Amino acid sequence: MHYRKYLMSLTKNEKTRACSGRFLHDARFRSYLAQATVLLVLIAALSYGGYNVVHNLQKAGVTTGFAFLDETAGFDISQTLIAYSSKSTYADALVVGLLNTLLVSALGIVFSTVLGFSLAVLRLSSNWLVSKLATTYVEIIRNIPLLLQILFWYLAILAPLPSARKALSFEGIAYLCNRGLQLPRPVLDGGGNLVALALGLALVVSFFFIRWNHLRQRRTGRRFPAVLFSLVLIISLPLVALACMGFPLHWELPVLKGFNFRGGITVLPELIALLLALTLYTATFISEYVRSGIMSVDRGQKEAAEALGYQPWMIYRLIILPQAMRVAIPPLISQYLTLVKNSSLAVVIGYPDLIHVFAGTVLNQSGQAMEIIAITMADISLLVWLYPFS
Amino acid sequence: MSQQWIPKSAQPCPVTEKGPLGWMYKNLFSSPFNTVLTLLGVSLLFWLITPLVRWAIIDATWVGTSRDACTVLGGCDPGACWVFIKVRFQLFMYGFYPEVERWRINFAFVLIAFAALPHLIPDFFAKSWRQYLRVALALALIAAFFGLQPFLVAAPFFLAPFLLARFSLKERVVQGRHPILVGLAASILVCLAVSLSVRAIWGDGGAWALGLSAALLVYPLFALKQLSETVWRWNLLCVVYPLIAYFLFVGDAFGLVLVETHFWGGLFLTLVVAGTGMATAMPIGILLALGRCSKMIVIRTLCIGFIELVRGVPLISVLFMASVMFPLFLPENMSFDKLLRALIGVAFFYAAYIAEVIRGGLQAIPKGQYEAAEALGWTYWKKMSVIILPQTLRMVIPGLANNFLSLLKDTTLVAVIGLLDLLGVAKAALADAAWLGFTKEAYVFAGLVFWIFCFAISRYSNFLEKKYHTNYR
Amino acid sequence: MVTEQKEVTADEDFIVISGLNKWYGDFHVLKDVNLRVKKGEKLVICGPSGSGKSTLIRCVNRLEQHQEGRIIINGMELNNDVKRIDRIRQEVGMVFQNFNLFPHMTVLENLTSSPVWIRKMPLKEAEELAYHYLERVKIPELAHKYPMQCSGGQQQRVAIARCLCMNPQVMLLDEPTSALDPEMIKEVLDVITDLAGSGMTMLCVTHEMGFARTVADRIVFMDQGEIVEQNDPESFFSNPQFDRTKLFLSQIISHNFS
Amino acid sequence: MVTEQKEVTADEDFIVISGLNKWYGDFHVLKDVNLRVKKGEKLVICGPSGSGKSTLIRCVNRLEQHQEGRIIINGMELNNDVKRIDRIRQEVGMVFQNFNLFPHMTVLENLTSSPVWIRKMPLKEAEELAYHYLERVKIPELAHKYPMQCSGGQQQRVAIARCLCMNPQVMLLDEPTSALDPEMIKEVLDVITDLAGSGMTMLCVTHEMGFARTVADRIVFMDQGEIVEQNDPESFFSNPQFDRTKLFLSQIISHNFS
Amino acid sequence: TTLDVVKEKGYVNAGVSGKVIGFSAPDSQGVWRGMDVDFVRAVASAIFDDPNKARFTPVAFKEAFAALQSGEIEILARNTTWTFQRDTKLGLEFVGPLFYDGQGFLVHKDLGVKSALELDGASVCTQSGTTTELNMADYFASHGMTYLPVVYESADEATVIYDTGRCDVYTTDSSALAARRTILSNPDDHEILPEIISKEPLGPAVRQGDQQWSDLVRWTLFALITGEELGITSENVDQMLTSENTEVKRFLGVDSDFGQHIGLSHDWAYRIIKHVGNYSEVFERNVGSQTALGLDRGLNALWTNGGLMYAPPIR
Ligand SMILES: Nc1ncnc2c1ncn2[C@@H]1O[C@H](COP(=O)(O)OP(=O)(O)OP(=O)(O)O)[C@@H](O)[C@H]1O
Ligand SMILES: Nc1ncnc2c1ncn2[C@@H]1O[C@H](COP(=O)(O)OP(=O)(O)OP(=O)(O)O)[C@@H](O)[C@H]1O
Ligand SMILES: [Mg+2]
Ligand SMILES: [Mg+2]
Repeated sequence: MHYRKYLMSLTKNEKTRACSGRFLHDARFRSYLAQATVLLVLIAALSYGGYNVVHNLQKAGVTTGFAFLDETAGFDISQTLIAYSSKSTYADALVVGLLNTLLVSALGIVFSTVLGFSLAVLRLSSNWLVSKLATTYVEIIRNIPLLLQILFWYLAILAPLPSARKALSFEGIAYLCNRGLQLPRPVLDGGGNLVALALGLALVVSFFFIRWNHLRQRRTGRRFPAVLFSLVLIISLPLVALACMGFPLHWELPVLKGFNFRGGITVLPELIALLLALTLYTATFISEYVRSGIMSVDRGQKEAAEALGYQPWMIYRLIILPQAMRVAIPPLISQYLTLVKNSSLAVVIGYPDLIHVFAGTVLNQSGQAMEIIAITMADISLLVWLYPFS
Repeated sequence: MSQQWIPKSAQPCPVTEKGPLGWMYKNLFSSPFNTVLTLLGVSLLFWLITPLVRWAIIDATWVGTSRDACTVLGGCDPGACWVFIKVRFQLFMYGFYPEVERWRINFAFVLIAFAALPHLIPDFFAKSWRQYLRVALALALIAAFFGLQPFLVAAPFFLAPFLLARFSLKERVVQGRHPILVGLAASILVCLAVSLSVRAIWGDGGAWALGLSAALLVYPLFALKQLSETVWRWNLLCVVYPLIAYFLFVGDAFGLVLVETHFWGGLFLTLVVAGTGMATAMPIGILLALGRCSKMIVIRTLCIGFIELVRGVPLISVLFMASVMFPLFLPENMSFDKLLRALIGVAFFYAAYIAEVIRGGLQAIPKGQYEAAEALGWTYWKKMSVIILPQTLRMVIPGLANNFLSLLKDTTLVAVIGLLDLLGVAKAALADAAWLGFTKEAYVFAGLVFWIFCFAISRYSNFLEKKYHTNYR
Repeated sequence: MVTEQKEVTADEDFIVISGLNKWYGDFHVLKDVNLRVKKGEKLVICGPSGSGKSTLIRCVNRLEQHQEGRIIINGMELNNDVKRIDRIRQEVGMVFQNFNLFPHMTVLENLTSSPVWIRKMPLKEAEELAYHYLERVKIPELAHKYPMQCSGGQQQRVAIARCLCMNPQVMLLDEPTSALDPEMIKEVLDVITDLAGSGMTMLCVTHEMGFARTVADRIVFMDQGEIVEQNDPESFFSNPQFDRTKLFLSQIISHNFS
Repeated sequence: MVTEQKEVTADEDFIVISGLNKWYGDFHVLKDVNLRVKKGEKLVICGPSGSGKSTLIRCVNRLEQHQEGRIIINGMELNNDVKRIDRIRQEVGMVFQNFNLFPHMTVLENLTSSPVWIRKMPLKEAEELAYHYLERVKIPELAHKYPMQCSGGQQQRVAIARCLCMNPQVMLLDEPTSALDPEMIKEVLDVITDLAGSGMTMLCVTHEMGFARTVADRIVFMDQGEIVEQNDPESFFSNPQFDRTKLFLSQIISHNFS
Repeated sequence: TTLDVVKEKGYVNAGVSGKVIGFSAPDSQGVWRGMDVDFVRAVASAIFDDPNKARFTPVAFKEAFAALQSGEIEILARNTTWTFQRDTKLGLEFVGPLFYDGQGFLVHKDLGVKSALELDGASVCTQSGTTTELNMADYFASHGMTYLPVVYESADEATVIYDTGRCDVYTTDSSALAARRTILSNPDDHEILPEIISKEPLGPAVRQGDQQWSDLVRWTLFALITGEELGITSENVDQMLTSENTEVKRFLGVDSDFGQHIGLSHDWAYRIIKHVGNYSEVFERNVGSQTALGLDRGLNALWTNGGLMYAPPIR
């Protein structure tokens, strides 16, 4: 018996292959041959190209390097998630751009996924109007260059907003104007650790709570609005912690000083427009991928689920979508990657993303085209590869 | 005592839809929620469309030839200034293509439009009189608008399938064991013979190209098993047409003036890039997808590597590489056209995306389909091309459409290689000192043109989807 | 259970089908079908291939929409009211001719997911139930395999078990024994007759005349979309009324004893 | 036909299976199977569900790779030689338990595509052939429907016709009558025995003992991946050698006459 | 050498920005217009005696160096600011300033700002140009002011969005400010501040390492200026051939052959003036007071008129 298992673990058909006389027709030999050929051709092409590159670069006398990253940038950026000023280095500018891209693309992916999946389901809805509305939406948005849509939303958002001096005031706490949404910023005077601790605790608790709820649902069939509960928890626990310390917290309110608001947090209109355009646009693509996935699921599956008495949403959630994903996942991932890359269109409306800041301004300043393009491409690939794994 | 059983005769199906009112009730107002939705939708449309119509049509300026037509008239409530578009309409369409040569572009597009129709809607043209009508119409149009010489080119092009079909082969010409090799050898010989003799008689211009076309016509004679009208039509469309189009666009042969790609632009360029991109990315994408699902580890790894690499970089960087970095990879003094490099870049870039779409579809084909085909004795390539891929492609039509639409819109990025497509021309127009300040018009126009083409593609994909969907599910 | 909203009080008739007509495009599949099934009755539908048997029972489950006629189940008419269809479907189980198992779930999940999600049964209980039925159909060891890894007969048994796990009031069985060997048919038969004893109503399409004879309270013979004849098994086999039925039966007899 | 390159001369044995072992993961499906089939012989394989019948005939077609043992068909051993596998497959037709029709082709295209693409038969001829077989299985009117629009039994008949259109030397049938009504079984039986007369070798998995009895030259009984007993039908039914076989047969008898 | 390559190709290929008013943009007939464009035409005239043997390829600044290096273009004429780093670090060689510019500010009148020094805390719109962002940062930092930069890709978007009130200030090269102002929805609500905050000598550049070619391009620029100094225009250049002025004679190559030192014929300067005109003509044609930009000569006047335009003697 052990011998059998051993044999079994060997690659298949070790024995029978030995009997084969004709080499050329052997499946494995053939595949080795084909693969070896391809590999050889590839290596040859690469080394030829490589040789040429070296040769050409030598001739042109070009030398390259990344030392410029430590030089002072000398320009400012409108949205910085880390501390940055015109005295920071190019490397800092790179990080700022990277974080901005990360922010907009992460939000975009989340929103467009939700919207895209809903659109796909709506388009397949039996309600004529709903499905036609969804179709119309897809047909309009999908077919106009994203660049123009970004511009459109940017202008559409800016147009009705008042200027800074006439900003819409929300009780003097928050303001809305064409400089963006001005929000108060919480500043802790002390006890930050405790609040952070409370927040962390709330997060952990809600994580386990949601899992527990899931298990319980499987166990007892009963469900509990766990997400809502954890939201409440996450908000209230830090508040309680603060209350215990007698609110050692003050809000830095945005105030109009001179031309603009100072203090507080500013949500740039560029960010909003870019996010809006990216989300609306990408959602149409996602919805089409998901729709083709849904339609590829054998009709019998839906029938079986219906016959068992599943509700429509359960049919989608439990039966159809899991199977549709086989078809949809590869192109969906491509689409997320495209979203990240598309966020570079931010340049037209002045949102300081990676491409804008680094492959734009920094390149203009330093002129190190090759290095900068290389770094940018590497960064984008990195970003793009982070998403599927997270 | 058994009774005779007589089956009832079949009745026709009752008609359930009763008039437009019934339809509206059923589809728009069947429930309060639906009614609210309908009303909301209608008012939304109204709210969106009215100002647009006012700006674009009612208040717009249509006549005039200079900037003053718009500024003088539009005192306080300016509508769109379509004069701006009108005076540079040609530029938007053809870019910097020399004016006297523009008929070549029109001619090529008329050719492709009429030649591709039967492939796009085969059901409609299944009846042969419609085929004849199509050809007659095309030739009449060409004779009327382009004159004799183009007509002389178009006539054989359109008539060839009919004529050649008469001599179509039922059997292979050469009954050898390696039809493909024999076919290749024969075509090379023919190519050499034709081009050398043309060179001897008329001189250099277009000799090699004529030889090439002759070879391409000869090849199927040897390689294909049967030749029918369809085979000829595909051959003309995929082999002969590109050649014709190439000579029309580029020239430098048959008495046509050379127009370098440097002068291409506008919608013309957009369509050329998008068209060749789609036509080439699709087969490469299919191969990549098959490679990615292959059992051979090296090929699979290579395909995965390529696809992931391409998906990780922006198209603009690919074009940048293709246009400025690529020469570094070639030996000195060797270079080829920048547009061609960009086209190759676009094709491979989108091939990777299309490969992913197709891979998704391949994953959903039940194992039983492969097994059934194998059990019937189908070999790998036949199995893939006749059984598996048709099912896959039908399944992923929306995804393919997605990619084609992206590709069409991404042609804008050829700006990287210094060419101005439709949007590029529109942007450049904004810097014309004589016509400052018509940003909206330029963008709206470009957006509209893009939208029309994209919409056509997306409707067509919908049509295909329905056509193949209702058939079996 | 579905008790409110009785529209038509049809004595004890649990399923009432009257004047049912159905077309696929121009093809008239079901012609004026009238059928009444009492609660707890076991009905076997037989007939030549393509005669519309599957279509008929699919209509009962609203998997196909009929164009004319009425179908009333437990006093509720099948119409476009989605809520009602949902409720009816929970009580009407179905075993498909080609099984339609969920390929992305293991056998056990196939069996438990519906009780858990729809009947809100605790998972433990559902699993116990599932194992119970798996044992009844003799495949407890397959619980953690995927459907695609099971043989044809095994899949069919999973499909039957899946349906039973929902403990429906009516079962629609579309050739539930086609992939089973005679031994297994007997097992399944036992399971089903057990349930039959517990008052479950059953509509069963089958080609197994032996099976039909054992199970049925009544046999319905269909051809070309019509009900030709219906009778209790004894009379049906020994004394068919129509020549069509006779012809059909003669083939079985000659075939079985050849 | 496949005549050259005979490696093993096995008298008239058309298919020789010796010492065949196959595992799915850790699961030992086929245990030391030995089987010889003569040219023109009709072999019926029966046995309880899950006993490895399908797997066995799928191995003959190289749809599954075996891990140990040899399979020799018409003197050619099944191994990794792709060309040879292709040639063998062209001569070995198969009807699947779940049909596996090509959903994107009409019934007619399902039938003609293989002769046209593989056998290089002119389309006209292939269509004539297809219609011939469609008439034999009584569904000429379905030629232009798609498989999904056919009833279960109709699909099964299409599958059989598709296999016949390739005019193979060996046919592997995996429960070819599971979805058919008794009438139709007879028709199909006729078609198959017709072919049988013309010297076609047949391996048929079936649960229809009547069918088995009529068709078979020899019956092979499998259980748990092993061949328990093989015998000619008369002796098999009247005088089984093993307890296991007896038990199995007793179920049929009791079931058929219940 | 580059000149040989150009002669063999039969045209000069220049990288232009492609969308800067008055410097390079195609007009409604698809003909390129602008100062940069005319300069390239001057080079083509000098070499081929035909201004139409010039080609224009729009390039972004980031591609410019690579394009020059790979031989894609021979001249970079995209009103690039001549700075130390660019000249020394990037393998570019600037041949001289074709246009002296400086960065200025455009503001909404209702802000009541009269000087750039009052702009503390303002939002500033600009396009990612050649050096605009840096100048802005320097200016605000050196005056101890803060600001919020909003940087767009192109001037058109920047203008349109400045118009919506997104920014208090719009800054760019002052040559363009006036023209930009005219296309705002209400030009009178805006004003240009007096400050010019930077030096922007805009000029063509060539690849480093080919002395003959850079000489040729540089002296083409000087020829334009010299033409104006000598009062030679495209109209009177033929009469000037018979002029007695030795300087004119030398310039037009009547009795000298300076062209040979840069690989050209003796009448290279004549060709330039004949086909393109002198600097003043180029200026007036593209950005002068009769055009939409409506600039006066200012710094770009001849040194004799108080400007900076000064050409070394041709002798
Ligand atoms: N979707 C469809 N479109 C068109 N015709 C269909 C469709 N489904 C079934 N049919 C036709 O309707 C008829 C009845 O089909 P049905 O599946 O009800 O037969 P059945 O009695 O179950 O036969 P079997 O015993 O073979 O399963 C058949 O002739 C079939 O071809
Ligand atoms: N892909 C697979 N992976 C793992 N186990 C499998 C797989 N396919 C089949 N099996 C197992 O192998 C055994 C034999 O399967 P097979 O399909 O040959 O049975 P069978 O004799 O045809 O039964 P039936 O009459 O029910 O069709 C079964 O127990 C099945 O569970
Ligand atoms: Mg059926
Ligand atoms: Mg089986």
